[in-house]
Amino acid sequence: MSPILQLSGVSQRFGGLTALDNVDLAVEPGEVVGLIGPNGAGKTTLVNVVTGVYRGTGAITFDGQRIETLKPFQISRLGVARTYQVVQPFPEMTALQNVTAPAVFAHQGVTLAEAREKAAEALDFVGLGASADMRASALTLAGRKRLELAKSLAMEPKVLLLDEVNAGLNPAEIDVAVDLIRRIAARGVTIIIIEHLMKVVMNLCTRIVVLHHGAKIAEGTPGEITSDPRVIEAYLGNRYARHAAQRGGAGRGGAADV
Amino acid sequence: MLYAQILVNGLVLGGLYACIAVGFSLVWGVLNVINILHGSFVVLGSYVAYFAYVHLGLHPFLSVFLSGALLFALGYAVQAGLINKVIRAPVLTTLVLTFGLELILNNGVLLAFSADYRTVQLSNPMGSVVVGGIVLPLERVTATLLALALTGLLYLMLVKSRVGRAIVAVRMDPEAAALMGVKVKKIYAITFGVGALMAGAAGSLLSVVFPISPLNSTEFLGIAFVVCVLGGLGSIAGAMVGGIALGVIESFGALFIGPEHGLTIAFVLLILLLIVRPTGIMGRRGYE
Amino acid sequence: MNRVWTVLTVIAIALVAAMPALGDNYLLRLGTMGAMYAVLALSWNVIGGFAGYPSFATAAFFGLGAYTGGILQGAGLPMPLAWGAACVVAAAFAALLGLAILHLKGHYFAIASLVVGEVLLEIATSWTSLTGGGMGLNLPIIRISIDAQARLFFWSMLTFAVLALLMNYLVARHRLGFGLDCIRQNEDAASMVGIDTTRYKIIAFALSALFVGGAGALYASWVFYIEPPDVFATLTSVKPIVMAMLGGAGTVLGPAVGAVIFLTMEELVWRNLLSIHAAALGLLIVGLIFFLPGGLIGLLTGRRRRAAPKAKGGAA
Amino acid sequence: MSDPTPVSAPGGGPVPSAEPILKVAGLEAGYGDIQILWGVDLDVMAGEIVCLVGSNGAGKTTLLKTISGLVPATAGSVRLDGAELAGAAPDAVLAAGIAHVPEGRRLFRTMSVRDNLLMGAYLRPHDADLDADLDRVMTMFPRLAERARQDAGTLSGGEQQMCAIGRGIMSRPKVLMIDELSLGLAPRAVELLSETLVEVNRAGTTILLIEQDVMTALEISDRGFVLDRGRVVMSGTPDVLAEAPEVREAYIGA
Amino acid sequence: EAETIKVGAPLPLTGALSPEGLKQQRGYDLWAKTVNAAGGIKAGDTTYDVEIVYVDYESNTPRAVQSAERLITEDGVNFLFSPFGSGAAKAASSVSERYQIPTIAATASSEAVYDQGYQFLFGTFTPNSTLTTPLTEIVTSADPDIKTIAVYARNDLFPLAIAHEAETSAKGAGLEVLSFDEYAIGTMDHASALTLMRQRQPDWVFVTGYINDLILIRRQLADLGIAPKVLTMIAGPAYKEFTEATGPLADNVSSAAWWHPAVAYDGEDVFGTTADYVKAFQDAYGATPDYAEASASAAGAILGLAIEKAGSIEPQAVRDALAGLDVTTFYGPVTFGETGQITSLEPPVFQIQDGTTKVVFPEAVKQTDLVIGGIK
Ligand SMILES: Nc1ncnc2c1ncn2[C@@H]1O[C@H](COP(=O)(O)OP(=O)(O)OP(=O)(O)O)[C@@H](O)[C@H]1O
Ligand SMILES: Nc1ncnc2c1ncn2[C@@H]1O[C@H](COP(=O)(O)OP(=O)(O)OP(=O)(O)O)[C@@H](O)[C@H]1O
Ligand SMILES: [Mg+2]
Ligand SMILES: [Mg+2]
Repeated sequence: MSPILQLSGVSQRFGGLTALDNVDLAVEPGEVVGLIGPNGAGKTTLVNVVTGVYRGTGAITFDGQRIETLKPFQISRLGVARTYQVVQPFPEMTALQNVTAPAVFAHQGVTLAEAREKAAEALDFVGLGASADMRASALTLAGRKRLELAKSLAMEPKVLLLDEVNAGLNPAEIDVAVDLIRRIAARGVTIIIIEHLMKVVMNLCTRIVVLHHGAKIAEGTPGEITSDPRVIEAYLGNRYARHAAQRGGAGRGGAADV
Repeated sequence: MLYAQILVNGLVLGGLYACIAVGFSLVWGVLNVINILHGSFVVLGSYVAYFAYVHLGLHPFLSVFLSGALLFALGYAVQAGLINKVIRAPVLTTLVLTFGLELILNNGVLLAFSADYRTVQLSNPMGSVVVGGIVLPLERVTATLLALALTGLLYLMLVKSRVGRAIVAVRMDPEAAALMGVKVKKIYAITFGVGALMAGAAGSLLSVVFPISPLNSTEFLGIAFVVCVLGGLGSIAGAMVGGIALGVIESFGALFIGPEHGLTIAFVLLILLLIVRPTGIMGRRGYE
Repeated sequence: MNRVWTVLTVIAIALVAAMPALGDNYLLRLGTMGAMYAVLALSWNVIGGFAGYPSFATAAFFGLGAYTGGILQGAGLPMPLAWGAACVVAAAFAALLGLAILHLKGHYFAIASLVVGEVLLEIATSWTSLTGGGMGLNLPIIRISIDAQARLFFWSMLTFAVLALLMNYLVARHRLGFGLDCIRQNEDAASMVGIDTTRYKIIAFALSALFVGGAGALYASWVFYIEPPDVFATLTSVKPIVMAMLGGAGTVLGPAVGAVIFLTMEELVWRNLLSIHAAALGLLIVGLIFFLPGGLIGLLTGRRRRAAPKAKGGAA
Repeated sequence: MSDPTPVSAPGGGPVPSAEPILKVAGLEAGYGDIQILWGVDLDVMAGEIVCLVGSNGAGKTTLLKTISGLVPATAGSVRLDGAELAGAAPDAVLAAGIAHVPEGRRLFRTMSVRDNLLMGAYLRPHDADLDADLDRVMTMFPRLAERARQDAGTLSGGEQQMCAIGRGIMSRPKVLMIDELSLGLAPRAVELLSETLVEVNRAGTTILLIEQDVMTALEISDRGFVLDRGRVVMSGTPDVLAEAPEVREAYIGA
Repeated sequence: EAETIKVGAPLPLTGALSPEGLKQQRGYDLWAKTVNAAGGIKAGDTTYDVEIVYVDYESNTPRAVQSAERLITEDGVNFLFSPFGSGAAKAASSVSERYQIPTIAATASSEAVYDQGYQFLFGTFTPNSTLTTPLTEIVTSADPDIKTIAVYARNDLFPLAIAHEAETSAKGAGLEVLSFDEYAIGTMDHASALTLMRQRQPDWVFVTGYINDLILIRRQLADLGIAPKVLTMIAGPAYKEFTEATGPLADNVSSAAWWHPAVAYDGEDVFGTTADYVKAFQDAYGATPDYAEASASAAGAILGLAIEKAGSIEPQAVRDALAGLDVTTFYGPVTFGETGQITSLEPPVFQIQDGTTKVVFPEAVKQTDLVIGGIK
């Protein structure tokens, strides 16, 4: 099977800083790929380059089509959706209206009424059904992250890029969220997930890519990644490694599982 | 030689422009208030200088302090008493508010001083000197140097002093600044006061150059607008660069295309600049 | 709420329809003026109220329309065609201009749009062969009775106002309006949910110019004589914003209501106070900002009320 | 609602004194018509590290904001060393000795790291102490010393968090409140940060923190409070809380 | 029992033109006061008091047009004084023409205002060329060495028109026009344009603009050390503010205007002689009237004469009386040409000498000769 999303030699510079350094990445349809790395490694930048917010160098192919020169709205209409690490709601709209927007604009020929229905569904799906009429600015941080997720779902994407969508949840809430994402993946959506919560990454991802200083330093299964000394040194830290070792592998592990 | 003279003309004019604009830029950048009153503040500064000269014999270069102080008080009061009440409203609301206030203030100034042009007729003007074939009109040059010095002082104040840091902090994140112990509304009022102070000081300096009338306020406001955008909003350095750029562009525009188009050239360049560099010459730093 | 609106609208329509019968020509002139203000405010609302782009280009469109209409009429084009042409020219100009400056955000857009008017003013002043320059431009005088003229211009301007209102209504009801709403609140996110923000903004900008251009041309025919500083006056850009804010920016009826309020206030203070009317108008505006922060429409509909409280914490 | 579970004896760490330094009683607050806090009672002893856990939307952030005066209290009291602070403005609360490191760090992005730290000391006169404190923070977070001249906005997430906490310390608070200690931080960065925090506490600052990663939180805390729908529903030592089935189920999960 | 005539006067009391508006108001007020004190205007068997209804049109031409219509339809004025300047007067004349209200323009000189074929519009300013032609003659005859001229004009209806006339007159007199530059309204700096002018070294510098422009330009000329043999400025030096603001720099600046207090006419109108008028004005306002103020008063005086002649206040009768008027006023002899513009006036040329203005033309009222040189 050919990859649904492929980056080859993608770089992005800000002034003197190289935020992405010649990154290659191929994601197969239906995969759930984890993207981790220290703060400032370039993860969010990668999402921004893929979705057309930044115009980097290198080639990006989606579903057989080159997309690196397209505009964000064009890319999103092709079926690439993302959530923002720094949440980007339409602050004065209700949660429902917020989700209606992608539902109506991501596809041609959807009426507002149909979109509203789809939006309500998406809100229910992420567990925000009860807050549908709240203004987005009044939601808690975690609530706004759910909202981001609902918005991206309403676009019925083929590829979903989740940037720290679970940050701010406690471990119990994470369990629910992990289940939710699994259900999204089960619908056949390809997912790239960025998260510092190992519990999420380890539980969901079949493959993990590690970025450091904008470059890919490791790639592999959760087990391979947690035992990679470079990854431990740069990202996980010794305490995590210790805990992981104690538990005998990282298949289900997480920093929280002391 | 001609070009050198034109350049000097532009620099001299640009310094005055910078001084007119810097307070406006500060208020816009920090408070996100487009202060339509600014032009009238400059005019008031000129009137202070005029009366100080006529009645107290105070040279306008000295009455800078007086007009600065009086305008600071006025600005502080306007912000603390009125604008602070709606400071959280969208920028268009405060725009409409200052528009309304400007109608009142300008009408008041018109009634108080009438529209007749007044001038500070110095008893011993400095005249001009010729340096290497270039004419330097001394009053203008001095006014420009003082304007630049004042702007520099303001910059130092913002960068070095505690209040200055507070102003910058409030601009970036008022809530976080409040958590640092900053009295945000007071800082707003001080900032607006400082903006008015700079306008008043500019007014004093300009009184040796331009005839004084309430009718000038729109001209000054327009200049402040353009300079801000040329240089980038909310930054002192930006206002300085923008002012000088405008002065020089206008001077050379007048030379190459004709005096009636000097300002048009500046405007067209402004639009072009905005298109290629939307955040002004000095960029976004300091403004978010 | 709907009933209130229906009643108000019926009353308004009745009053407007009765104007030519009730009033003299001066009242009709005021009515024409009010309709013109409504066109300006409603048009601004599309770009400024819905999309949140603080446009100061109204004067540019108005002046452009006035000169287009004036020149074409001078060249012998019948009046209504000249008005129509002015609409098209203004909208096309706005679309082109939009391509250049709509990527600017907030304040920067505001200035750029303001400066456009200044540039057009300069061009109109210098291009003497076409515009008559600083000497102004005379329009052909219409040889019909004073009363007939007053009625003609009143009904024509009112038609433009109704069209502008209709435009607002349609925009608000359709995806365009929703998309503009998204753009206003968060443009990056709007782009990310699939909105072609550039196209939407350009459409909105062109719409905001369409009837302003027409109103400018109609105005030129109405006053017979135009000169650059009058039709490109900066105040023409500022007043519609004030009106829209007074009535309620971003609502459909608000700007129209605001235009009427503004005209009434302006006329009242102007009529009764000789040398302090500007200050009195200023006082009224300041008062309205403090006592009606959401505009008049906001007051009537409670649009600014906070979202309904969430059922929470009551489980004790 | 039931009273909080009685506090059991503190287990290890610096010994807290008997009188609470921060006493919150019956605190109510909200946004506009929406009430969020419904009578919060909470004590923090001098020298303690106390953590506040609770589900998303429980009102933790609102509680800290109410204590620091960003959100006005509608009822109840906040006492620091016996002095009433409810209703005071943020600057007065800080002057009294409570510093708040807000959710999302809220650094002054285009100010240098050093100036950000100096902003923390805004209410203090510029004296020799100030330089000493600056040194102290820089030693505590050597990374900040390296980056002293850099704009805070260009720091990485972890460095920003250090800077925010350093800024809180610079005000020499009696009580330091930190919202979402580890949000968005890489595991290794969390590890370094919690070590530093314990040091700060040893040096005499009482700490009240919100942390979603309950196990990390309990690991460094002397005591914990559980907030649910605007009320404190449980409190106790880390051991007690970690073992409580309600806590396991609601906040730690499988 | 006196009846009242209402005369509408839209004035720019606020906005850019407000200094001019206030001047005109003084002129009109003085006329109304004088007429009423003298017992009013007698038309046939009725005597009328005069009431002037002012409206501020905010220096905005459309507002001026609106004001005219309001004054006619709402306030029911019998006659109208035009708004300030040629542009607004022209725009408002379309209204008064439609309503057939006799209208006198006190400050409109452009011929374009009057050649619209209107019947009800009259003006007290002669065409602009009547200012520049005698000026050119005097200058060239006073010093035949004056060969070149530079014109610098405000790009605005009146100043530009005057400048064009100056250019035409100069060319007619065989002068070389070195440059004809315009500056934009609201220009705050003339240094570059003047620097260029300095390079060209003109013998005669001819500048037009409003008083604030002229003060600024006069100072910048001095700053840059530009001292032509002749410096003419229109229309600032006629106002005392100009002399006050420029002090010694005002000396030897020449100018022309439609009227000057030094002229001497024995008028049939309510003011009597020119000297009487000047005195009445000084008593009322403590200042010497300038041409704008005098023209406003003259507009009233002329209207009064026409009404008396018509013997009624019926618009058509008064209009006809105006058209056929042939009288002398304190302002000068008054007859209107075909278009309604005054034709009988010979505008004076004057020069500031030692701080006071001296008339140098026409011969009849000449006080001294034009001084060449002496520009600082
Ligand atoms: N617009 C920008 N201008 C300049 N530098 C930028 C910009 N955006 C990101 N950077 C820098 O690029 C680097 C990578 O940033 P990015 O946001 O991709 O990191 P990240 O891996 O997502 O980190 P985190 O885990 O903290 O979210 C950082 O050093 C950041 O400061
Ligand atoms: N500005 C606001 N206006 C209205 N409601 C708000 C506002 N801010 C927060 N809320 C509501 O207050 C409640 C408590 O929010 P708060 O931020 O205190 O929760 P939290 O416990 O900190 O949650 P989290 O763990 O997600 O940060 C939530 O229901 C939220 O929707
Ligand atoms: Mg990131
Ligand atoms: Mg929170």
